[in-house]
Amino acid sequence: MTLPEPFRLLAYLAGVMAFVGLNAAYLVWVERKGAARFQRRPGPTEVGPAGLLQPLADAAKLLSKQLLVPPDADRTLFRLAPVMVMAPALMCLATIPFGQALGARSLDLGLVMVFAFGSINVMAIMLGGWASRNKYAIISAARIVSQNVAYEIPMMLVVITLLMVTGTTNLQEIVEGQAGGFWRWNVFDLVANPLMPVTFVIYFICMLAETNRAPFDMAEAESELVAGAFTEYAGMGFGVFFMAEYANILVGCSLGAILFLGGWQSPFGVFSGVGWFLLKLYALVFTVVWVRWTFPRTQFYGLLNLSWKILIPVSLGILVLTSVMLKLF
Amino acid sequence: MISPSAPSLDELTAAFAQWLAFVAAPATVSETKGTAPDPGAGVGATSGPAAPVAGAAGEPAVPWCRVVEGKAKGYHFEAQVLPGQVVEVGRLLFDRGFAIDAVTGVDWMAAGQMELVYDFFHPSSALHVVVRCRVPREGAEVPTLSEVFPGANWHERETHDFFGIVFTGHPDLSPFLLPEDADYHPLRKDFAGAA
Amino acid sequence: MLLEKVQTADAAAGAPHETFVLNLGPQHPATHGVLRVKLTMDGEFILRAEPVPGYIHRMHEKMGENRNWSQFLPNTSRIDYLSAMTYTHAFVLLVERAAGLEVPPRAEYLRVITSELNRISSHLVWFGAFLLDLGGFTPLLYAFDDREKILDLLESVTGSRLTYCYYRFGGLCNDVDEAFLSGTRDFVAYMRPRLDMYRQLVTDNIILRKRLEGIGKVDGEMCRRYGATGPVIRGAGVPNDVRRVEPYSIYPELDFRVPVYPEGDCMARYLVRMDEMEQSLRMVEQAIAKLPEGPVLGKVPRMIKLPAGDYYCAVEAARGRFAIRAVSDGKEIPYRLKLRTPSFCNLSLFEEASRGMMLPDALALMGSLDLVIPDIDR
Amino acid sequence: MKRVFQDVVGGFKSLLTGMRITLQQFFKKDVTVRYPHESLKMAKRYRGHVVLVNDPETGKSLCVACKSCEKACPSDCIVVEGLKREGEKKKSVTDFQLDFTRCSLCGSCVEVCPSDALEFSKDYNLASTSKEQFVRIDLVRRADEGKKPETGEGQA
Repeated sequence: MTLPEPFRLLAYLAGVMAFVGLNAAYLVWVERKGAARFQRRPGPTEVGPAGLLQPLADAAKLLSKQLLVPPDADRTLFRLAPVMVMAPALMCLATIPFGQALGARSLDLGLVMVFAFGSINVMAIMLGGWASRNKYAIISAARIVSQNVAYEIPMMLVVITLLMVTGTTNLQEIVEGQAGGFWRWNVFDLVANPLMPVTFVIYFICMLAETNRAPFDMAEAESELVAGAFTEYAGMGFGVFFMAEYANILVGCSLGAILFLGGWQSPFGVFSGVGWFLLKLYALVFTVVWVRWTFPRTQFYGLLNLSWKILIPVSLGILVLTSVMLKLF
Repeated sequence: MISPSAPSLDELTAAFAQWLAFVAAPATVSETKGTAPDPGAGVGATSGPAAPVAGAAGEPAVPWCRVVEGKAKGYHFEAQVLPGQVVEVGRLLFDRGFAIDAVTGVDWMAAGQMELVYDFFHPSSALHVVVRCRVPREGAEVPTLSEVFPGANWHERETHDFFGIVFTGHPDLSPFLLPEDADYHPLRKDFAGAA
Repeated sequence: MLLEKVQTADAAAGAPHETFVLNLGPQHPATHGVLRVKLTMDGEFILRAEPVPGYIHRMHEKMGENRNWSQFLPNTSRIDYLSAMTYTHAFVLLVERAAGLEVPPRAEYLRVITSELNRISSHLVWFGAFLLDLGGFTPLLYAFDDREKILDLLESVTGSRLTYCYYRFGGLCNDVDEAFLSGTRDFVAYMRPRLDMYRQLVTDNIILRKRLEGIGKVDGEMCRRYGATGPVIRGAGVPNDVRRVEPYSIYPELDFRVPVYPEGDCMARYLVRMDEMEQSLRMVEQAIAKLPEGPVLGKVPRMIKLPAGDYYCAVEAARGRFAIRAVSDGKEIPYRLKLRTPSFCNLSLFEEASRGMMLPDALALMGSLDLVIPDIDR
Repeated sequence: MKRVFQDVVGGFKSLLTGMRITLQQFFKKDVTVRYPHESLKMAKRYRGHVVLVNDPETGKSLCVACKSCEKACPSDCIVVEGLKREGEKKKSVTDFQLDFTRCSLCGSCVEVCPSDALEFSKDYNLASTSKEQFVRIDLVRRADEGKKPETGEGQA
């Protein structure tokens, strides 16, 4: 089945948007249920069976609320920020291959594009915080910028390490390179780099930091900054930020699954398909939720120290090690 | 730095006696007679009557101190000083490792006096010292202890709130527990609440 | 100090220097109640923190001057609602000592059992809330699960879950039954592995350690100047515990350790409280094993009158030294009641201790002081 | 350098331990009670608001209007009126008003009652949209209407 190119793209875009919307809504449910289970509570139960309609009820509530703009805020930027935080996540997902032939666009520079758009997310949160003219929001905006500067670097170093192994930035090809059983996945590619599992852990930590997830949720530290950059947002303005958080987790976890866990490849070499990709994706998402409900928040300079003093040297070392290994073998 | 180890009651009594002798030196001896609970000397170890209650005071107070016997009281040593000597006594106790426990007032309306009660405890012993001082009820003024014990700052603000006693030299006597525009002092005995 | 480094670097770079005022509270997630802290900040550094309490001031002291001695009893559990038992204990102790009332031994043992259970429940709330300040949500729910078991036990005896008002002058208002004693024994057995679980989940956690170690230093000298007591002073290396230095009730007969950590940082205060829960369990265990039979209420006159004079009585509440100073003029209502509450004094050192700290660290410091706002405001 | 390495490895291990513990909890049973659907038994000694008790034989109130409770109440929320009827030895209560908006549920009144005419109800979810309903609760009428104090399941 081949549609003419423009229609194909439109169809995929609609698909991606639906996927993101549905996922963002239901990841909220997953998070709530997950948190509840970790804390031995039932979680949402009242709206629909097992509280499955809770995201809809939440959306209805948020939509029915007035969109307030603080009188001193920069109105344009204040309104623009929620849009800017959501759009890049959608863009990134357009290049993610879900299956062998299931992706909106297979770009040769797919990986580069994902990171290019991924950084806009931070800009948007910073703008939202800055435009609010709220002291808590401004502190939060300042925090998120320095946090992201610190974590982009080890993330990029890790990704470069990976690129040296795969030799391509096309996500489709990266996955295809990992075909034939779990020992072929990049995370277990100990020949190219004996520290590959560590690389994956560094990627995961950076991903948590980039998406502002606990224990690195400095921007939204609710016990310190009330709601951080989102303090002044009401109704769906807040709702969009909230959904974008999950959309970004989705992007981060998809990328993790593709780069390290072999994307749609089955662990046994046979029956590969989109199901495996989703399984890996949601396993990573579950881990993100699990981490959030287990740990306290890091201190801000502890976070920067972790990045500058540990993650960057380690990932640099891994980079060097990989290049040596690749040259030798 | 760990606080100085606790003085014994005897050492404390001796320190106070020395201080009292120093303070009382300029005053005429005859005036001291009769007003201190243990006549003759400022210091004694009596388990005698409780501290003067309403109506008992009236004459110019003269500093005295004594060891308190009996478990009922809950403190072991008490001293009555003049308002101007509060800071000195505070420093004397500070040097011996005491910690500030509380500062509060008692309104002896019938006697037309306000009593200030300073509680000190020792962090590493059971020793508890009470220092009292009486001032006229109207226009009550006492120097602040907050330069010796910074913790007295809040207690004094609270006491100012509740009794209207002015602590001279205090950095900030604005209402603390009461609303910021409060101009009443609820623990004065003539205060009738809104209810 | 970090702040000085930053300021020197700013000055060297000729950067414009600005400070701003941040109102933390009166409604803020980290103040656990209605406390306002006026912060003067330089970036994320605190130059000056000025707590503004009083939002829930109820004037308990004036109430005390308007009702007789026994009518003030219910008030005592409402000052610090998390450690109601110990506060009531201070008040009944004061009156019993002053009026020379006899307390039957069984009542004394039950007082210690309930007080120590109450202390554990109070520390559990602190534990949960403190972790919440640090951004860890889940331990709060675990702690509340355990606390619920204590509240059930205490409710079965006192009829109330928070404002117990269980002690009376000369004893207790009613005796406990076998179900309470066996329930308490079960709880002690249940709680020990839970404390071990908290150690693994929270205390050993590297993130927590990095956040608390070396943060919010308070030394014994500072505690003394401000009159800070309880876990704050014990976390600064001074073994000050009223149960040990001025023993009351049957505490001298029990074998317990006063946990002391010399570091004076948030971690030390944290560890003191965690150890205290263990010690309280031990005390409960011993007191139940030794619990004598007999009445729980001694002979008490119908209307209590204290001889004229002033009385002072301190106990070790969950937050530190709680003391009542009562002045009696011989009538049936107190002439003056002064409540010396531990949170009040513990918070007063915040201004000095938080100078130059970063905001999240200052909140960790505030959490480690374990404030109960009604206890400050009274 | 070695210390940093130990810190990182030990720290990572502590994180994994934490995650193991929360995962163990993940598979355990809930501990919450789903309140509107199910509710807890009230403890036997639960202190609700007070109610007057009628003598089960005569059906008359046990209260002798001695006003002990009125005097003992720290919050002044009880008003009792009584009357000595012809041919009766004791006074009997005619009016017993409880101002529940002021009551602090301390239980002093029950404790002080010489004729055991007061007891705690097991009501815990009293709610209303107006305050008036609780300002004057007429306990005599309540007792006479045979409205037994809602005993809750816990009362054995």
